Amino acid sequence: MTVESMSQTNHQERIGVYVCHCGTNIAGVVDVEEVARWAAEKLQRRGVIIARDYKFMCSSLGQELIENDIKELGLTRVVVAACSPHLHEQTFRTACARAGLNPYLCELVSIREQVSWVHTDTAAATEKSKAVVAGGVERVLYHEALEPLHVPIHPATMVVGGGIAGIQAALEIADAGFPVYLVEREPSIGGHMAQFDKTFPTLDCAACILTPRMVSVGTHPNITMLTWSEVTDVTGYVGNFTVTVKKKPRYINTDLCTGCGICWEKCPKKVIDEVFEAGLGYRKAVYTPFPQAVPKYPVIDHENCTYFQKGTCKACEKFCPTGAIAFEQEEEYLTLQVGNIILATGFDILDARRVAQYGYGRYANVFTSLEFERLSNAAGPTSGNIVLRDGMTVPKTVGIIHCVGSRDRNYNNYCSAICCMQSLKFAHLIHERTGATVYNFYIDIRTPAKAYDEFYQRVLGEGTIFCRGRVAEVSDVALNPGEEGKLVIQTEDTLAGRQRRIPVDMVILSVGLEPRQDAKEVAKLFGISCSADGWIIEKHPKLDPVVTMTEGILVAGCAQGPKDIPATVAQGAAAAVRVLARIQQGQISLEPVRASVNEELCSGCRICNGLCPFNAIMFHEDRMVTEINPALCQGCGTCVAACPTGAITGTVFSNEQVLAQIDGLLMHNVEPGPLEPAAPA
Amino acid sequence: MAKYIFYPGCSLTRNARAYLDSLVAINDRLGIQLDEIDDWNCCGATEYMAIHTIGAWALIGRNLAIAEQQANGSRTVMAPCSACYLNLAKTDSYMQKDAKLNEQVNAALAAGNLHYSAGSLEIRHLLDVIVNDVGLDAVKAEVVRPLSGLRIAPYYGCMIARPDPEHRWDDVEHPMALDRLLEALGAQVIDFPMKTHCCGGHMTQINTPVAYDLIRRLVHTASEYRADVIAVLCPMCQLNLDAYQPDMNRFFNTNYQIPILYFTQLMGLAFGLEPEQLGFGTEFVDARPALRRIDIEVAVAETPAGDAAPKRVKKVKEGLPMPRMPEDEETS
Amino acid sequence: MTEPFEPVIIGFTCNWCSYRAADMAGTARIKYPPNVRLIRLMCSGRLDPMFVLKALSSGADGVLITGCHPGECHYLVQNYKALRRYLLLRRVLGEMGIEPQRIRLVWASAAEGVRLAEEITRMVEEVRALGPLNWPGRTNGHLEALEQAAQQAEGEPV
Amino acid sequence: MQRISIDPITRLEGHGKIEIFLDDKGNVANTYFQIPELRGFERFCVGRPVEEMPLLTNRICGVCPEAHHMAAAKAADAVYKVDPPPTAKKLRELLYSAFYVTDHTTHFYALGGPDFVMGPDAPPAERNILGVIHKVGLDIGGKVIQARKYGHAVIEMIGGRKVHPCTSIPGGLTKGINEEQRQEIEKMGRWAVDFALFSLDLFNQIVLGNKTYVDLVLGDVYMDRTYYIGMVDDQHHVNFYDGAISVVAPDGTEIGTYRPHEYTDWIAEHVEPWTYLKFPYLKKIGWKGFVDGRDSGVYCATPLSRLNASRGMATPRAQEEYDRFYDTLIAEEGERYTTTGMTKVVHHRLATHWARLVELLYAAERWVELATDPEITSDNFHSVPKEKPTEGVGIVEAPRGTLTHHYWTDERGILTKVNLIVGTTNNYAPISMSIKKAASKLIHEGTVVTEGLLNMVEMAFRSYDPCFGCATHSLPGQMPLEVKVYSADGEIVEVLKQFC
Amino acid sequence: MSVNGKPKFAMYWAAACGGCEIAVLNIHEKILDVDAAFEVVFWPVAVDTKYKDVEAMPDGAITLTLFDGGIRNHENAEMAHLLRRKSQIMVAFGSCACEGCIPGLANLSTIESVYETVYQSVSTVNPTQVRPHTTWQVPEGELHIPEMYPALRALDQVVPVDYYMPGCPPESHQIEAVISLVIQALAGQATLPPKGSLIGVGTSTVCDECPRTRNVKTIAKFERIQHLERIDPELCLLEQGIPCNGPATVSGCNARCPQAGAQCIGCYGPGPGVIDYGARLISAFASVLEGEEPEQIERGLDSLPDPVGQVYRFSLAKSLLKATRAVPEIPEEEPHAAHQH
Repeated sequence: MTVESMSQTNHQERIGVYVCHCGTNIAGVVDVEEVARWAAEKLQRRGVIIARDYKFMCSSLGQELIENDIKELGLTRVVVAACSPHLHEQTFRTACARAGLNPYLCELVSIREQVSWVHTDTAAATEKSKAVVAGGVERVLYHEALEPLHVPIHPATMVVGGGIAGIQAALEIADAGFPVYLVEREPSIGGHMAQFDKTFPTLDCAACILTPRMVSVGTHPNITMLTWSEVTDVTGYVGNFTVTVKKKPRYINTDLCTGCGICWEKCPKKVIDEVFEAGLGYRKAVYTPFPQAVPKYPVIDHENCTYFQKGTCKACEKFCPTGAIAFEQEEEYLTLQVGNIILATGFDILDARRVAQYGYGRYANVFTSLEFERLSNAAGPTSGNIVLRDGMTVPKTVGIIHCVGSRDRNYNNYCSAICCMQSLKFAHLIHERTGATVYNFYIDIRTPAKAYDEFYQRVLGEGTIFCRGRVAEVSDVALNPGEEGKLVIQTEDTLAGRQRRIPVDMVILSVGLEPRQDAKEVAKLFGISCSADGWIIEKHPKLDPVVTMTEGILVAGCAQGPKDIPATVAQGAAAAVRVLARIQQGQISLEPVRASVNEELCSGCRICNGLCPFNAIMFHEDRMVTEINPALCQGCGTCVAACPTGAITGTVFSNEQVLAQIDGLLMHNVEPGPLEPAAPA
Repeated sequence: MAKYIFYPGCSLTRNARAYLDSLVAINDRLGIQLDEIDDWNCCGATEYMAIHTIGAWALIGRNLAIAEQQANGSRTVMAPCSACYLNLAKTDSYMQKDAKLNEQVNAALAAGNLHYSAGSLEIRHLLDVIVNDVGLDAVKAEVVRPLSGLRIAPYYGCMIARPDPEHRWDDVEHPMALDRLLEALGAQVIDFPMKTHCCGGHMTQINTPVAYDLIRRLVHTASEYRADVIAVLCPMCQLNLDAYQPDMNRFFNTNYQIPILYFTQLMGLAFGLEPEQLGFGTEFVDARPALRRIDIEVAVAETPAGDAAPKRVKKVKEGLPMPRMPEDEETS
Repeated sequence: MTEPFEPVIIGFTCNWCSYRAADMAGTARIKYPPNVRLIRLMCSGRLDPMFVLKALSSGADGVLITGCHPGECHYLVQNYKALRRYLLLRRVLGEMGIEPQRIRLVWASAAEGVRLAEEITRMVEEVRALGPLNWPGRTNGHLEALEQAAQQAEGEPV
Repeated sequence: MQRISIDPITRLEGHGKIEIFLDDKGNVANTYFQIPELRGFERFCVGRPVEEMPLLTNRICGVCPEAHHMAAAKAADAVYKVDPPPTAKKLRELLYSAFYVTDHTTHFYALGGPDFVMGPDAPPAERNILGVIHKVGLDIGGKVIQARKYGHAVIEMIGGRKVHPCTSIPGGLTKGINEEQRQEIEKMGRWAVDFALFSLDLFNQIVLGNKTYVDLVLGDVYMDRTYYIGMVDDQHHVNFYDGAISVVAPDGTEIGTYRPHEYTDWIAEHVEPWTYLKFPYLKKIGWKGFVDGRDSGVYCATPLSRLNASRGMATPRAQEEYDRFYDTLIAEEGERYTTTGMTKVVHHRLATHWARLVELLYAAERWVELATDPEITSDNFHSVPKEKPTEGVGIVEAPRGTLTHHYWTDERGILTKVNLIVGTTNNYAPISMSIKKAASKLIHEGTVVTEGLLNMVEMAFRSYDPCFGCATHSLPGQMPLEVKVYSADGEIVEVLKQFC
Repeated sequence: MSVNGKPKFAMYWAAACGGCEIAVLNIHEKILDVDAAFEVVFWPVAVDTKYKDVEAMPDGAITLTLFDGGIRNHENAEMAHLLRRKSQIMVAFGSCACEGCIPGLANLSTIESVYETVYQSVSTVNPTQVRPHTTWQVPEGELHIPEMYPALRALDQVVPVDYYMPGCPPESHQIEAVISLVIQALAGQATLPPKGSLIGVGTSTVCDECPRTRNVKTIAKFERIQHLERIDPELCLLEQGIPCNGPATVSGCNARCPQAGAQCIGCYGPGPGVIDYGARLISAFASVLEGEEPEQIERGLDSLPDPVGQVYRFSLAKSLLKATRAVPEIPEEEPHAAHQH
């Protein structure tokens, strides 16, 4: 149904209003015909020359309605009252563009999410819809014809973090034929996955599936590996970032080094390997973290190297067949140009010592999950023998405590996602290799993904004992002879409804995943934001999980939140595809939501200078005025609101637009008098 | 001289005399000035709360109200008894959080022309004051007779570190404040796993066997760790572990002889004061053997390393390394 | 017989969190009173105190300001600026006799549709209880003034 | 009953208006002088920080903002119990003296002067500054403008701005002056002294040299025997910026002096329902209505009052003029006069013009004194307040009368109460009386009201140089008048009006 | 244009302090140019004209009217309407006419409370609570005084205004400039700015003219000027913690107060196109104030002693809210729309 305005408007703009039924989604609650009729009549004075309602405005027929009106009635502005702009703003803008109207002269106001879906009373909902439309009409009058900003995309990409997420992303992009810089702060890529023994639920050997990927990274012509390196500075914006990378000195000449390993055999200095062996094993002062490390070159650990500390030794140098030892090496800084950056910086595990009541660090035989991964790993310190800390005794009973530091307001509220499956995996391995009795102390068992619950059933079948309840404490206090020399797990069994004391030889704490302890600094460095927990915030939790708010900075893997390997790999690939799409376009168009300074009005008071986290605001000492770099500006508008002279204005959300919308929402633009009777359909 | 509003609590005037005497003996050395709340009354201990809550709150509130009046300048109320401390702290914090309770308590206080504005005072335990205000360095500086060789089990009991409304303690599950303090006195502090377990509280009055078992656990574990004494900071704990130790022995026919001393008594000793000034001799389980031990030790230079309790299991050669603890990291 | 007073509340939302929270409330069909009318800004940092004054002086009975939780701003830290402006504005408005309940700041993340709906409901009730603001000398049609101001800025003849 | 309404440019403007009621015989039954507006500074200054008062109360009056600036600054000092360094006080007084020169100059030449220079019966259109210039010659116009210019130059140098100075804060000033500025100020000051002497000569020639004027001055039309108050220094010499307030009875005996904080013991204010302005009077004597004499608390605070309330001037040449003033006028009047004694007062309102010129000279001399003071360029121009702010009173002599600011603050220095008794208000009652007197003298049964009447009435109160900007905290400078003469049947016979 | 060819000039004050008149006198000898270029038909402080003469003039007979003072009562309003009718160019002259000025702060309280304060003050002896009455019967007859409006308004809230010349008072050099511009324009040697413009002002705000050095600003708390040991004569006052309104106040005064070490109190009002002066300052101050925790921010704000007075010192009457809620109503006369010819 259409309502042609009775009289010709006297306003210079010619506005079309389009009210969507969205089937019954809107029309079920809002009297959309009434809204259209009302708009046509009551908003004439403001330039509305036509108002239509239609079943589905977003359908191609609906869009054609608008396009035809633009062409035939010469509309200069369009207001669509339908669903959330986050869903269809682009649709209607494009429709306008097709009809030759600048897309930014179209305003989409939401009467579905914000009216029909949240209100029940038709009268009230219809009234509100009118107000919302009135607001849109008033606002659209102040819209400007804008052009999106086009930014060229540099074909190179930087991937930060050489774990499985980073590896996946790097390979996808490199295979597509574009250059990648892969930055890893440890001596080798591989990340946490390289430390694991088996992977749930399939139990395939982590190394066996990971190392091939690592090797192809190492040998890929399009990938420049920057291991033992860290990003120190990022400037620029999507399309052309300039990144500074610090290469820490390996003290090894990688051109000469063959990775033969003689240096670390000969090195006299043995140190606890806090990183790769999770503190459970030893390494030398010159080392590669693990045999399959990529690259193969070792590094000399400056803090522990006898030569660096005492000035004598140089055993490695003496024995190195190729003379590759280079004590004189110093750190270098590389400056790289890239178009996009993928952050795959991974996670840390929760420091089990924080959960003091479980005695980690006080009782020898309390282990963390990561320690156990090394313990059970054939390449680990015990060659895969599951033994107590004395290095020989095989445990007869093992208690695995779930959710250590997770789902607990004293530590982290969130679920770390992998602990259940990891604990089940441990239970299986212990049972398989030692035949020990295994207790699992859990709150809930969470096995959501493919083949996970089957694995749970399998472990149940193996006779692992499951005790539901929070463990109170682990202690070595024996209250009866049966407990002598054991670790006693004091817990509540919520199924049996009683307290239990369970003596075991070994306790494994399935500790939660945490953001990297330097996550906040990293976020600052790359100009992105973290949630209160410290995980990187994605653009949309569902629809845009691998893109951050900052154009050109993407995220993959656990840096974005706890997840298992399949999900991590999927994200790595997804991020890569996003980047590739960009690169292939050669340029991207950005929403022209930008602030700009009228230098005539600017007093140089410098109130705004400290406000921009993207450094888009610069001050010209010579002219004593402030300027905003449109490419760096993200359009938040904080400086617009701050400017005491009104010299800073922002497109798309200008003062005039907002003030006008307020007037509209408060029905200040409405023609007085009663509504004309409805024209025949 | 830092001034503290002092709430002694009933026990210190009776069974915990030793606690009071030893505190009075050392407070000058610590630069603590005690300004006792005039006409303070019982904190209600642990029972009253179960009988009549508002009454209990008001009872405690009265002490706070008076304290607030005489605060002039200092705003810290210090209680040496864990139960008193917890009651006072709980009241203050609940009154802050719960407007209704605040109203009711003050309504009650109004009867006596009193009023307490919640949050105006800061309620702290003696240990907290010594460790965090006086500071361990200051304590160290006062030590003239290190307790070298005396093996002490630091026992906190259940009421001091939890629920910890104001977050005063390093770790509510496994506090270390007393450990560090005793270390500062030169003693050998064992890593006491039962440090926050229950002493039996009023079970001694209600169900003795249960109480005995709880006491036994503590004493037994301490002796397992070859502790010479258990250091306590709560009259209730002291009473249960000390006065009931013989009965407990009789009950289980064991023969534990572990003296239960207030940490202030031990500080006094380390500060070179005479045992008599510190209320020694009032304890049921004789502390003299232990005292004699350090007197002897004074002559001998160091206790043989072998005596050291297995705070860690010894690292077996080519065994697996232990994770490093925060305190190690501080020292390293 | 007069019908019960229904307040009109203008709500300012952040494009990245609270506006999406509103969307989510819709998608989840969570009901709240129709008295609030939302305006979308890019960020709570864009909120110019003038907008609030404008709304109140033009007939709104209350103003709801929403943004991302502290530390979660999509522009990193701009919601802190919004917070500061809000706190100062609230003092000024207080001195001008406006009850604090009429100006409310709510942090709501994109996921907190339910929370946003609750906050809106609570605010509507509070303001309804307070009654109409009826700002003295409020005008019913500021449009001329706006156009005048705009043109004055451009320096065009009026 | 016939009614004559003297109303500034008709009712429509809301400026002071005078209602004269005649009885059936056509004699004056009563007169009412109404102030029809009020801005309420006392109310809305509450809640403001005390350091802003010198800036806010400025805006009470654009004719004498400097007076309010100073009174407020002194009250703020008192609130903090802080004593500004000597340099600060001297700079403030220097600014204030320069201000006096401009203000008295303006009044004498632009407002009061024309009556004499042009003659009372000259057509109103000529009785203004331009008229004076045309008659005495551009040269004098130039001098007048020069005097104002110099005065404002000093005000701007010390006060930061020409009108509404901004540099006084509790404890002193925000800035000082440098040697260069000092020299300039001194130069201008010396010029001002010459100008003051010149003005006195002019007065001698035109007024004292002219019998009709002298008679006019000494005639009893313009005489009210009221109390007088004025600020004096510890030598009992006239001082504008600081000192105690001396109160002198109609017979010349001083009934006491009070310090600023004691003002409420001495001054009270009376409220009438037909005007917005209050009527201050001497509390100790009491409010007896619009009557003069020893038993009526009505007092007067003008240049004349200040001379009457003092025992002399603090500068040599001004002192000479002071003596000459009393020699001439008292001798004429034949009252007992001793240079030491206290009983020497002049009640002739028109003599205020002369008194004003004596003050002009004093102000100019003081200007030079201070400009040559060694301390004046010191940069110790502020002492930081240490005390908790509480309550304080500040008093200065505004050209139009004693100006009192009284503030109460909370411990943050936010005003909780404000009381102001401003220059012209002091003279509200005496002005009303002078008007009634003049009217009754000049209106008898059957008298046709002529412009003469209006002019006389007008001259009566113009001598007070009333500033209703101050009085109502609402209306500016001078008061244009219009007399409407109604015949018995209420028809307007003629309308006579003129501006000051 | 008047018959004798000379353009006609008028100046008039409503509720004002007279400072504007003094400021015009302070252009000193330039005043003679006015005399020369214009026929001064109406200017109470200087020359003699009768109200009825003005009333008798044909509409638009006066070429240029400078109107200073706010609208406090019916009589102010009447005069504004009369002069609007008679004038071709009506200039809101000075802060009072432009935005209400300090007296506008009266809009923070009711007339009743003003009476209460004034007529029961410590020095007032008024046991019977006497208050002024608009009509009062005296033995001889009836007396009238005008009733006050509940709130003070700026000129353009009563009649349309062609130009705004802000300042309390406008600086003399600006007055000179404007007058000579008008003189030239009338001689066809210059063109007047667009109607509705601010005149006699700079293009930006006070900081633009302020010689003090400025850096990127953050301030932990505001300072009370009297408590500063020393006011740095070189550095931006706001950066020293002094709440200076310069950033939001339109330029044109040569930043006199900041140059004299005193904060700008904002007498020139907002810049062109700014709808609410206070909002600009709230935003600006809050933007440079440190703090992310509400408690910390509140502490910072506690150091700003008088928020409403600080941001609306001169412009309350012209602000969006215009007055405190206590004020019952603000009479609406003509809309704000600028004057049509």
